[in-house]
Amino acid sequence: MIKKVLVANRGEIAIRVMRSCREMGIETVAVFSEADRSSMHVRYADDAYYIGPSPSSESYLKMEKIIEVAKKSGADAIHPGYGFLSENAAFSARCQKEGILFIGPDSFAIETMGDKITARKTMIAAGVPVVPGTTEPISDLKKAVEVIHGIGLPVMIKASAGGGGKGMRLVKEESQILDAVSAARSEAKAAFGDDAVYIEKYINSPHHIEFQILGDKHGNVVHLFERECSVQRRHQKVVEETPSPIMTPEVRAKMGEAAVAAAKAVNYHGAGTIEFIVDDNLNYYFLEMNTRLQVEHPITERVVGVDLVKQQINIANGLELSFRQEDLKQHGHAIEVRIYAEDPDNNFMPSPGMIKHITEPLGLGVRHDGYAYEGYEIPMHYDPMISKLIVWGETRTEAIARMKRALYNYKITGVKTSIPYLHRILEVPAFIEGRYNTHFIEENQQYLKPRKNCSGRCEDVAVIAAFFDYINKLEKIQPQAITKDLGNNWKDFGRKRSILRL
Amino acid sequence: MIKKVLVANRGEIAIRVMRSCREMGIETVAVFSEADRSSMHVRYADDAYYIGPSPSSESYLKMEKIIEVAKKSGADAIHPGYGFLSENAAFSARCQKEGILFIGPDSFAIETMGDKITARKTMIAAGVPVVPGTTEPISDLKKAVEVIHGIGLPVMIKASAGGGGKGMRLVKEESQILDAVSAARSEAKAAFGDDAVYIEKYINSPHHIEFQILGDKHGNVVHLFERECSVQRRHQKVVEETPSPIMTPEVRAKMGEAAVAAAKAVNYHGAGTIEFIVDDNLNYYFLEMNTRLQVEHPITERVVGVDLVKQQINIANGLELSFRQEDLKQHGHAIEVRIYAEDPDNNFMPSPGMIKHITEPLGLGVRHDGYAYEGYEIPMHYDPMISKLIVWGETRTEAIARMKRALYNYKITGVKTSIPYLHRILEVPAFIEGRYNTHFIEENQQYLKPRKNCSGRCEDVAVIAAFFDYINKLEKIQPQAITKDLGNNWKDFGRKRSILRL
Amino acid sequence: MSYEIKINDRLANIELLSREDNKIQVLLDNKVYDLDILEVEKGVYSILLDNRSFNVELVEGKNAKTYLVNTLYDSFDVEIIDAEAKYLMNRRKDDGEDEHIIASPMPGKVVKVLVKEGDHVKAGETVVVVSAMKMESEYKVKQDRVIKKVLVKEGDTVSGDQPMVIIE
Amino acid sequence: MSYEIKINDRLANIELLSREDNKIQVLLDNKVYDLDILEVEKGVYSILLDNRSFNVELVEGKNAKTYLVNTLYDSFDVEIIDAEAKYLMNRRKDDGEDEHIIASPMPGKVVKVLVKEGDHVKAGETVVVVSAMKMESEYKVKQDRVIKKVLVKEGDTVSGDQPMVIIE
Repeated sequence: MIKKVLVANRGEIAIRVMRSCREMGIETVAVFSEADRSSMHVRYADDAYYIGPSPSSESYLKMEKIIEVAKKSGADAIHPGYGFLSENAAFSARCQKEGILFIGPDSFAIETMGDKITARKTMIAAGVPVVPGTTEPISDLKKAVEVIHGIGLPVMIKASAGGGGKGMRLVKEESQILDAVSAARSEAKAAFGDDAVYIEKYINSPHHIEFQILGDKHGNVVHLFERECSVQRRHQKVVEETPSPIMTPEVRAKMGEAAVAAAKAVNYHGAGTIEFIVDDNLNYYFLEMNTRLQVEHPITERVVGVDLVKQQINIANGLELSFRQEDLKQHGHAIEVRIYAEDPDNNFMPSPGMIKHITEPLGLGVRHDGYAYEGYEIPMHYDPMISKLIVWGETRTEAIARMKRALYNYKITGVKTSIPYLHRILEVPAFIEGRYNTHFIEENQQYLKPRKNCSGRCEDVAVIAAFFDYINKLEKIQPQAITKDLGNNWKDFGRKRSILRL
Repeated sequence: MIKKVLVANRGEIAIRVMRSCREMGIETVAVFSEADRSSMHVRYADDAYYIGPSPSSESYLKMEKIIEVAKKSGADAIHPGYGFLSENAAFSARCQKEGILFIGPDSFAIETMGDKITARKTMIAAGVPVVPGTTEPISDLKKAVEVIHGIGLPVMIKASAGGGGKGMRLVKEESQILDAVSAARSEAKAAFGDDAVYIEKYINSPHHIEFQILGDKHGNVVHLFERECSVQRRHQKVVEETPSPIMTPEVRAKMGEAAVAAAKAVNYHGAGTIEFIVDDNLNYYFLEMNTRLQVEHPITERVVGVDLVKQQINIANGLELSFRQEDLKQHGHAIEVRIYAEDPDNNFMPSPGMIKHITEPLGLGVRHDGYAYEGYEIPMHYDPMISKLIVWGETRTEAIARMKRALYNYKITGVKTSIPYLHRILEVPAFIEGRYNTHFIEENQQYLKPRKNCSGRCEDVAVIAAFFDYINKLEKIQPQAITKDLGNNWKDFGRKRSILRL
Repeated sequence: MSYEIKINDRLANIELLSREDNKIQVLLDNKVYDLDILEVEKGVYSILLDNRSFNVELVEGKNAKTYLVNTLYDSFDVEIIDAEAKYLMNRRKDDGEDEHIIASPMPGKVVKVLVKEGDHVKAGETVVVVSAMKMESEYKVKQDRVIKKVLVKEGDTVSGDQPMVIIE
Repeated sequence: MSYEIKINDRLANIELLSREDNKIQVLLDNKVYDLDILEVEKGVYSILLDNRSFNVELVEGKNAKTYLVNTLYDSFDVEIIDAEAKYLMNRRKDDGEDEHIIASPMPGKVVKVLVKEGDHVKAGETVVVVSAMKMESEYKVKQDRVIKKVLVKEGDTVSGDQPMVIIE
């Protein structure tokens, strides 16, 4: 059984893993780069080892160094978290070779699922639906029309040699087929000198829905239901929830079975996620598998009532899953938002810097997974995520209200954060009604712009607070300051200036 | 419908109530005493009104003033929290008279349950078991023996006029009955000039188990299962959990029915708690009813998945309960500990003062209800409770491990707290095994004494840290300080001293 | 005496009329306010105004006279305009030197420097690329310019508001 | 130079041997320690010693030389003994005045004063009752004593360590 775990990660996920280790009586080893000496994971762990300069390529991605620390510290297992080495097949294999348990799948599963084409073929073989389309280029008009009829409208025609939108045509109606294929081919010919095209089912309003799975080393695999992750900005998830507002029990059961089949196809053991693209009619297609813990795993933990990190450790230990599919149920509704150090009102510019003051939201139904503390300097070298806020409610409506309440008293000063932006998302009608897909952010720009919530009086209060703080500062330096006229006394002013700048 | 709630309380419960109000879109009004201007509830509320000097008799207990503020602020309802005016029948009646909704039961229910003898009679009439015993004094030996046989052994014989243990006899065996009654009577006669005695069932190893109930204004009452509150110090609950480790489904169902019957007997509406005394054989007897929210209500919220404050508000609004008894289930296990500002290693001496630094425990399964913040001065006028830590786990074992993990990284400096003591409770074998009753603290003193966990090296680290901080302070004042010999340079030393004391 | 305070684009005039413990009276643009104001945490004020409760967080800016002020949902840039600030504002207007500097608004690492001293660059051309938190930001010139001085090189770490390139 | 440090009942001798950024070497009672020590929050140190991670919180006591030091589960009273402290310690031993003062170890409100100047009190008798946080604490004399001076009256608010009664 595992007695000591090296966590090959940083930030909130390193701490989240260490918390479960502590509950299991397992010792933890932190590794840290130059920028992370003061990071919370170093403070939280039992042991801490320096592994290199700040860029992750010289520290958190250095397999050699991490294996060395594992051996030196006596760690018998490595948890990779997410990102960094978590989906690195070579690292999984290397750990196995060195006799260190890798808390995650074996290199075969990582490799198979890591390559899009191999994964697609494996899924087709396992009977898991994939987005319908051609796998070989088509140069013949008649063949193309046949294929389109086979897939069914709408379809997207793409130049085989293509890129940059050239030779791409969306076909929605029967009558457009011939013209579209011809136009795409001639455009492709002109642009790339090759008129071969691919044809793929076009998903009109795509939803990103993923299934959490757990598999042990004895061939048992269960799913822990879905997560709805369609609120995305630049392919980055911003808000996740479970259950999905568009899911039905029947489709859930079928998708869950598909997810289990997908995992079984690669003899998967550990925690993993099957991502699907889903259309408005709840047709679902395999997108990819993430062979690791996801950022958004806590919403599943909350609604299903299972600690996924503990399950990962139990699985690595060779234990059988302690529950069967029929033991698992969803209770209530959970939502997660990701708090980033960025300026949502200035093109989401990253905002590294020092946390001056932090008030964390607490109370009923609120989980907060973070790693920042007052006085902590968020380094510029890594992901700008500061923390995740997860709420639970009896119903989706209650969960949204609770999230708004939690954001209301979550205060971070010193760096700009996405908190106001997240608040605006929660007030978009399409979100409230649960009618949204991956175009959500794009389609709701008018609701997501910065607003002035503060009335004239509230602005006055801001002025008065700054004024009061300023005169108090003067007072401290020079008790009579506020009664003096600074403007006409330059000598005095010069002296004060130098003191204020201390 | 309620639009604005005045919360006639302070501390964590005021904030907890305001959080639910915020989720419901209801505005909140805080009231505060002189000592509480900087208290978090004042900062959290939409409105805040000063109501008087620090002693609660001159502020939080002043009905007149609170009613006046409710009217001035336009609040249409008052939530009393727990303590203060929460079980004051006159206040409930007064609110009704003034046309302000009292979020709690009517004065009849408070009054009936507030008087022990009336409550006992009402319960007997409603068929709720009470501790068997005589209600009238007995002066006749034969009658006494009859009564004892009726109640069944063991019994406690108490002098009717008694007090201070005089005339008290515990009878455990049949053969002792005659002697014990005679002895008690003659002792009572000698001490008080009256040989009449009461006879009461003696509960050998009493468990304190209470049931949460909710009743609406339409006569519907449900229970939300039990809370085990036997870990008590000087009749103060210290640790609470649900489900109770000694409960069976059958007894739970029967006790739940009794709790509902108790509430119905006084036409109860609102949230309330029926406290039972339970023996090792799971015989249970009505002890009293608390006609308000309890400190330990969050463990029920977590395991049953219901926001009790929202239910209170809905009930006050005249809504019917949205669930029936059969809709309610217990999921997993929850434990609450109360963090007090007190010194457990020095006879639990209260420790008011300023919070210098606070690190709150976060993550999976942890709820934290508090009101303190860095720089906050805990006033000496009120209850020393700083916060409540509530954890949930799939199993009792996981919940205990999680609570230990949460306490491990819950740090408060500036005041002494009960955190180390709570940690020790969680490691007592009887607690771990779930075999405990209200004698728990008393019987496990040997496990609860302060221990030294820090090895020699850890003590050395403490020395080095203090040393390092000190030389850094010197350094700041006088860059060459650490290289100088202070001991022989008195002039220099005097200067430094005066600066250090700045 | 009264102070001028700049909040976003508004210039407000404010004067302290009286003060007793945490109760103050101020005159703000001809309106009289009576407030109960208390610093509850470092830089965090609890303000009661007509029994409404406000929480205001202040983060000091570049110097003691500039603040970022956070209210419930809004952030304001606030500057106390005293004689010194006025003097600097006037000077800035005169020589307009600020416009000639390309500075990094955030801390980061210089990934690419695409120009050298004396280069002629066209409007919209990128001169420096800075990376922070896995995101790269490009700094461009708005008009045709000549590069006067390059103050950073590739691999340099820059802090917020640090000048990187001076243009003519 | 080396310092003497009192931790609970132990008197330790400590000297800084070298220091480079947050790496220090100290000599503590003839043991050499190499540590990585960093103040991560005000008064909170992160210490790495042989790759073990320690978090130590310091709360300054009555003066800059006394600390309450919290490690994982333990609290220590630590005092830096320099020349001044030694001098005071010696003086204290000489006149022993501290033992003649009954002080309140916590802030609170004086509920009852049961003695007046000149009273003769018996061992175990209560002289003052202080209330804080709904709990009353009684302050008693350990031996037969004469009350020299009463410094508080009923209703007074006292701070921690404030002398209340002086006895002979």
